[in-house]
Amino acid sequence: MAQATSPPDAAPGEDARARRHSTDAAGLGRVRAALFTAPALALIAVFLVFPALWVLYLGLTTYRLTGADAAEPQFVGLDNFVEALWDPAFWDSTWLTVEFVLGSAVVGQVGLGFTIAWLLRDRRGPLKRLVEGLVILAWILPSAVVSFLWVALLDRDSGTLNALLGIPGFPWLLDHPMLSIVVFNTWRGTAFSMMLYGAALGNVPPSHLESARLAGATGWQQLRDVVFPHIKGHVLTNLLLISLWTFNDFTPFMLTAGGPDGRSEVLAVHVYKVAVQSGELGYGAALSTIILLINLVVAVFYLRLLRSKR
Amino acid sequence: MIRFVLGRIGFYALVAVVLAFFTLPLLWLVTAPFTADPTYEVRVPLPGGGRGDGGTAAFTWDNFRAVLEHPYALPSLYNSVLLSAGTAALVVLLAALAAYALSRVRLPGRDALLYVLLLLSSIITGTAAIVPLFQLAVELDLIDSRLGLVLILTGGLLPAAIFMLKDFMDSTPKSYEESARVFGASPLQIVRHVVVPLVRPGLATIAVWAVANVWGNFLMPYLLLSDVEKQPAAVITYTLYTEGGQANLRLLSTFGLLYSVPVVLMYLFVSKKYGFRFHGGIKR
Amino acid sequence: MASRKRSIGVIAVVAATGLGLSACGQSSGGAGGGAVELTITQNAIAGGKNAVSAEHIANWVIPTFEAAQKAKGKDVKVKFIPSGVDDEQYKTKLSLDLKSGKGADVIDIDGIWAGEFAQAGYIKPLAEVVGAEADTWEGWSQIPDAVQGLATYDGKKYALPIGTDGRVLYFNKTLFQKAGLPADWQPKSWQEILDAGAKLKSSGVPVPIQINAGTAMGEATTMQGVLPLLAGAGAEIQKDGKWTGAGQALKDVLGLYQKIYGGSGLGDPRLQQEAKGRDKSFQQFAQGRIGILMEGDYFWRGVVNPKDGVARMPDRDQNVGYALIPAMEPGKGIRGQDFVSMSGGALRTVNPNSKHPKEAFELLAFTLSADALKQETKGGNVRVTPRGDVNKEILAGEPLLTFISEKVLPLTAYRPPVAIYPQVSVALQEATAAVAGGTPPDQAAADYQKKLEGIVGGAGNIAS
Amino acid sequence: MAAIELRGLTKVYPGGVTALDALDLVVPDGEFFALLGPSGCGKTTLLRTIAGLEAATGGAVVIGGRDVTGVQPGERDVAMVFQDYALFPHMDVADNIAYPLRIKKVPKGARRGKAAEVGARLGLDGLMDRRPGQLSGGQQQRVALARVMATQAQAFLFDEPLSNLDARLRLEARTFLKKLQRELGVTTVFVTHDQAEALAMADRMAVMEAGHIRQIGTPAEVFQRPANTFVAAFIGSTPMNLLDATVRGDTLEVAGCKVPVPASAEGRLQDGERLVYGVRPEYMAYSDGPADAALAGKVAIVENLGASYLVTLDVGDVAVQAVVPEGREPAVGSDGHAVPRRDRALVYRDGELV
Repeated sequence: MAQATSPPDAAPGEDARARRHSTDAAGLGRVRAALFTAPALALIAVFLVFPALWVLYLGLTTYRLTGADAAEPQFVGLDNFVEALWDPAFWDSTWLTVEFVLGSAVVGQVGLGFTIAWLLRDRRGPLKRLVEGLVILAWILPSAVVSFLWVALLDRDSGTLNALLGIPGFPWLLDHPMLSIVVFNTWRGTAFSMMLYGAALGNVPPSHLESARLAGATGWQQLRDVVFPHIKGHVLTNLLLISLWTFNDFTPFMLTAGGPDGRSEVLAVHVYKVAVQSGELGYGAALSTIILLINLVVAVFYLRLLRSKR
Repeated sequence: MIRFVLGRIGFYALVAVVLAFFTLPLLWLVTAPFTADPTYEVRVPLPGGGRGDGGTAAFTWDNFRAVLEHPYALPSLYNSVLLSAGTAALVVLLAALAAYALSRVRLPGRDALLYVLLLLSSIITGTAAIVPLFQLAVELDLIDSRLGLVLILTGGLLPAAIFMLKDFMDSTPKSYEESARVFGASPLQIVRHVVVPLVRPGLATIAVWAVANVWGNFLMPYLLLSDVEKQPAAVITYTLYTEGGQANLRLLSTFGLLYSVPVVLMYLFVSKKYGFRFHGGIKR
Repeated sequence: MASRKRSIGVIAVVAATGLGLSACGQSSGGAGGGAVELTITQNAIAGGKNAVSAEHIANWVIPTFEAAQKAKGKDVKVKFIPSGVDDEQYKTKLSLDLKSGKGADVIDIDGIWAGEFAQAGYIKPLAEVVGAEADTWEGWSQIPDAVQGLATYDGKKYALPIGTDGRVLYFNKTLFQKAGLPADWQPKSWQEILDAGAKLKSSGVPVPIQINAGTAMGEATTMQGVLPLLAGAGAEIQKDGKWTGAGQALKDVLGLYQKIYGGSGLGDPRLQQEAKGRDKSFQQFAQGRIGILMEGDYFWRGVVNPKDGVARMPDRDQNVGYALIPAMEPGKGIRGQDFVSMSGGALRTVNPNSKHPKEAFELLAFTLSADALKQETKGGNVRVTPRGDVNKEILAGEPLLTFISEKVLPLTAYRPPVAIYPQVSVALQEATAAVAGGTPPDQAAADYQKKLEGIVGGAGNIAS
Repeated sequence: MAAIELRGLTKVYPGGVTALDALDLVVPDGEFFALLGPSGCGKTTLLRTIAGLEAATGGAVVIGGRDVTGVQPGERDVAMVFQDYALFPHMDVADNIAYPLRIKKVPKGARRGKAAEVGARLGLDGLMDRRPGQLSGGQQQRVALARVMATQAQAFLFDEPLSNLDARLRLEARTFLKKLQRELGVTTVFVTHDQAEALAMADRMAVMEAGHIRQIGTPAEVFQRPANTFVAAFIGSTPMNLLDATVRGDTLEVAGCKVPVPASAEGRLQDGERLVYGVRPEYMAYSDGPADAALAGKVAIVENLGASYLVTLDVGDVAVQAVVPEGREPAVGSDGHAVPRRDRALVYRDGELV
């Protein structure tokens, strides 16, 4: 009987031909892949990386929009950073931003987005389309319009909310400015999380859920043991993007203008006030750099958290 | 059985709350433009309404007439369409090519690169970047040019678009492309015949996302386009104020409604035609 | 097959948009043979902010000026570049333009920006840009010295003033009558304002006094609040290069804020915190909920104007009274005055980057000629122009503006046109916000002093 | 004409995992050839390397006499059916079938005609304008086959072509596929992890383990004479009895019983040698009463296989299985005797067939 096991002396030498043979699905190969990415990277290099580096540099100067420092900005090294770190207003803004991101992005948008996706996961038909349509509407309407809608909703005297609750004169934006912008931003941004989780849940094999249910798992246990492992990658993408976006979201300015008395002055608004209203572009650039570093820490934290956790 | 009924009740209660939450703020937008003297109060526009305080107001088309007569309002919507369509087309095209290559071919350092670009994009979309971007546009002679604005906006949106699209493509099975490849299709044919149709919902979603972003962007168009005849609706919206900074609610509410209609139509079109999804997992 | 068509369609769309965009990108520029092309910009836009002046430029100034030039044998084309956004954004854009050697040939700026723009080199003395004719302009003789000062920095004229304004106390005569106060009320001290407020309060007026406070109102707090009061306490925010710190004058001002917002019920502290609080104060005044309101003449012209105001009062002329802002006590105001006010005003100048500075100045001077100003203020659009000759004529039927022009302007003061003023202004707003929120005036003043030192570069720049 | 020949084919993944270890294999023209093995054995990698979707690290792939090792997949003149069929969801059935022709720039009319012709042959007429999502699993599979047929390639490669079908359909499809291949006469290599499928369909097959081919042969050869204990254990719907044995003269001592040395090993064993004795349950004669050269023990389990029963005997402390025709199944707990067929019993020394 013929033995077909491989002869041990067959030389497995590197075949040169194999190298120019691309093994990705479409046979792109590295050269073509590089060509595919080149236009995007070129545009990003010119219109994103270059100005971003410029901002980093401006952060080291006293550059101002007007005045003598506009004509001849001084290089001051890390002075702006030191100033920011000693400025209580900066720290107040930072904590408010953390509150804003945790409240509206992580809890609000992720929580509500996932809840809606979960509720509607096996549904079809008009109800699903209606809910999804409204949620997405809140997301795509221009912010100039949306901010007016919310001012009208929360208005002290003639706002819809107070009329419904029967508490005319309740100043939401004054007494609960953070709550207001957190709820607002939840309303505004839930669509992204909802769509992402909707698609992700569609990829969880129903058999896994059924077997968990048969094993007597509670709803929460099903989520944790079956659903979460499947959608972990999506959770990471989602958290990264919405945290980044929320961190840099300027829209709260249009509701509260950072007020009252700076009690809703998140970092993006703080930077606007510094850079545009006061014209301190150097200091504003330094603040932007600090925000970048905070974002970096947040991103690394998410990556660690979701990579390590099984 | 009781549990089932309670579950149903709970489900509909939750859905009702969600619906109310997302509908409530929109009421003003659909009522105020039709009322004679809009305030922040939501009043039902009725012919002959507004005399008592029963939550009604006199119905009128006057606000729409005023917007139509406004010299820049309607042209600005056309400008918005040009800018957002141009940006969305460029973003989708470049991001799709890059995301596909990054998804299918292991280029060194691709993940780190994407994260870095994503972080940098947050700087560029912030207010502190106005000077570098403006100066850059001046140096490249792109001031007052729609093309320049489109390029700058595209640069800011591309990293997130690539990031999202790569995620989408990562979750698309590779066997379709391999199959086409075995049949002899070239990489470009594969992209055209197979990949683009397969990820079309993702492309459409990114396009909508890009349009929505550009549609609402005020600062960059305002700074980079000085010719009012090129300025988009976002800029015009901000001019509907008086000398002392009071909102002209008559114009604002009405223009806000008109300003919202195109994006809503686009969403409806896209969701009907392509489905509106952020993630792969091809339906068979 | 179907998909092929679709992808071709997509490519076609991309190509078309690309072409359209590049075509649009090239359409600017393109000078006609020999014609001088001028551009003029204002923060005004037809159908929006400051629509009347935008329309005046487009429909009268440009055709008339072009025709006049043609008559002189010159081919000049003028283009108006409207804007119409927040002043800060307009300023940002203008700064970026000027910094890059761009921008319209004739530009409008707020008087308060003159110093910082000059320091940055964005604008230059007119004599340098256009030559001697700038100093010999016929209009200068008609413009009061104080108003000329608005356009002057470091002793040099950088622009022509477009106009000025003044701040007064408005009051609701109907409410006053109910409270037993006279229709020709003119308080002589702060105490008299408070007394009137107390009477209004006991007659049931919800908000007896509205003097802007807090950061939400922005510059309106400083200009229609702190600075007129500070002037009444005998201090200017900056004098002879030194800034006013937490001296007695500021403490007095903050003390008045405390008397109004610190629980007396004379003012509504919450209103000061609202993002749109100033709009609301206008609405409430128009609705008869506010008794006394400190505002500029814009309030009369643009807010409660029965014709097209944002908070129309059909009975404005009968129902709205106005009075000079008193010093803290008679004689205690700046320059020993009994009454005080603050003024601002816009400037119009020639862009140093202009390719045709002479023609640009002609256009600039034309817009401020007596004819142009008379034309501009026709049809109910009356304001206080910089020219005495014009004011005499157009203000005749306008009691308030006559009052401003004749009674207020002689008393008034201006803000220092320097780059860090906006930051000082914010510090003042924060001090009033603190007091309205319950902080004792002395504490708020001390906090302000500390902040001021950081802004102006040490205690050495602060008057002790 | 289109034989497939692999010479020293090696595939090492970047991580250092060797998926194929210097394989040699010839599949003659027109043969229906199965690659069988447990998951992870390299069979799919081998198929993909033949297709060109994976680049060989070493060795050569020769198709129809042409060395195609460095050639792009599309130029190898092979066609492949994927496990998930990879039907393009955005094209209708006709377009899917005609896709290979579209690549070859066949005019639209001609390729629709060809698609209709092939579709009709596979019973797909009436479904030509449906989308894949609207088809049943069996229909999808036939579309995938039709698409492959439309290529007129020199060789077909099927990756687990039946695994996405339910059990009943799978049997039908098995027969159908075999018949189709016979009619077309195109060299076909298919991958499966199901030994029954391989036995049923293939002309010849290779059994793979960990990147090596452990045996090549016809299904009968592989079933009757597994070349090693791995193949012996892997092939067969009931696994072969593999029992420790010691040579005692011309008999073997297995679990305390004596059985004759199998015919194939006669004269090749040494007295006292320890070996593995292998016999399939199907090749056992079972009786209730004592028999010569039998493995005797107590009936532990009786399993119904339909027309027969699988009886597990406890012989000493080892379990021995035998297949018993229906009607003769013993009761659990009774004594049983299984007599291996001498011409079918095998002996393995160090895992290899003697």
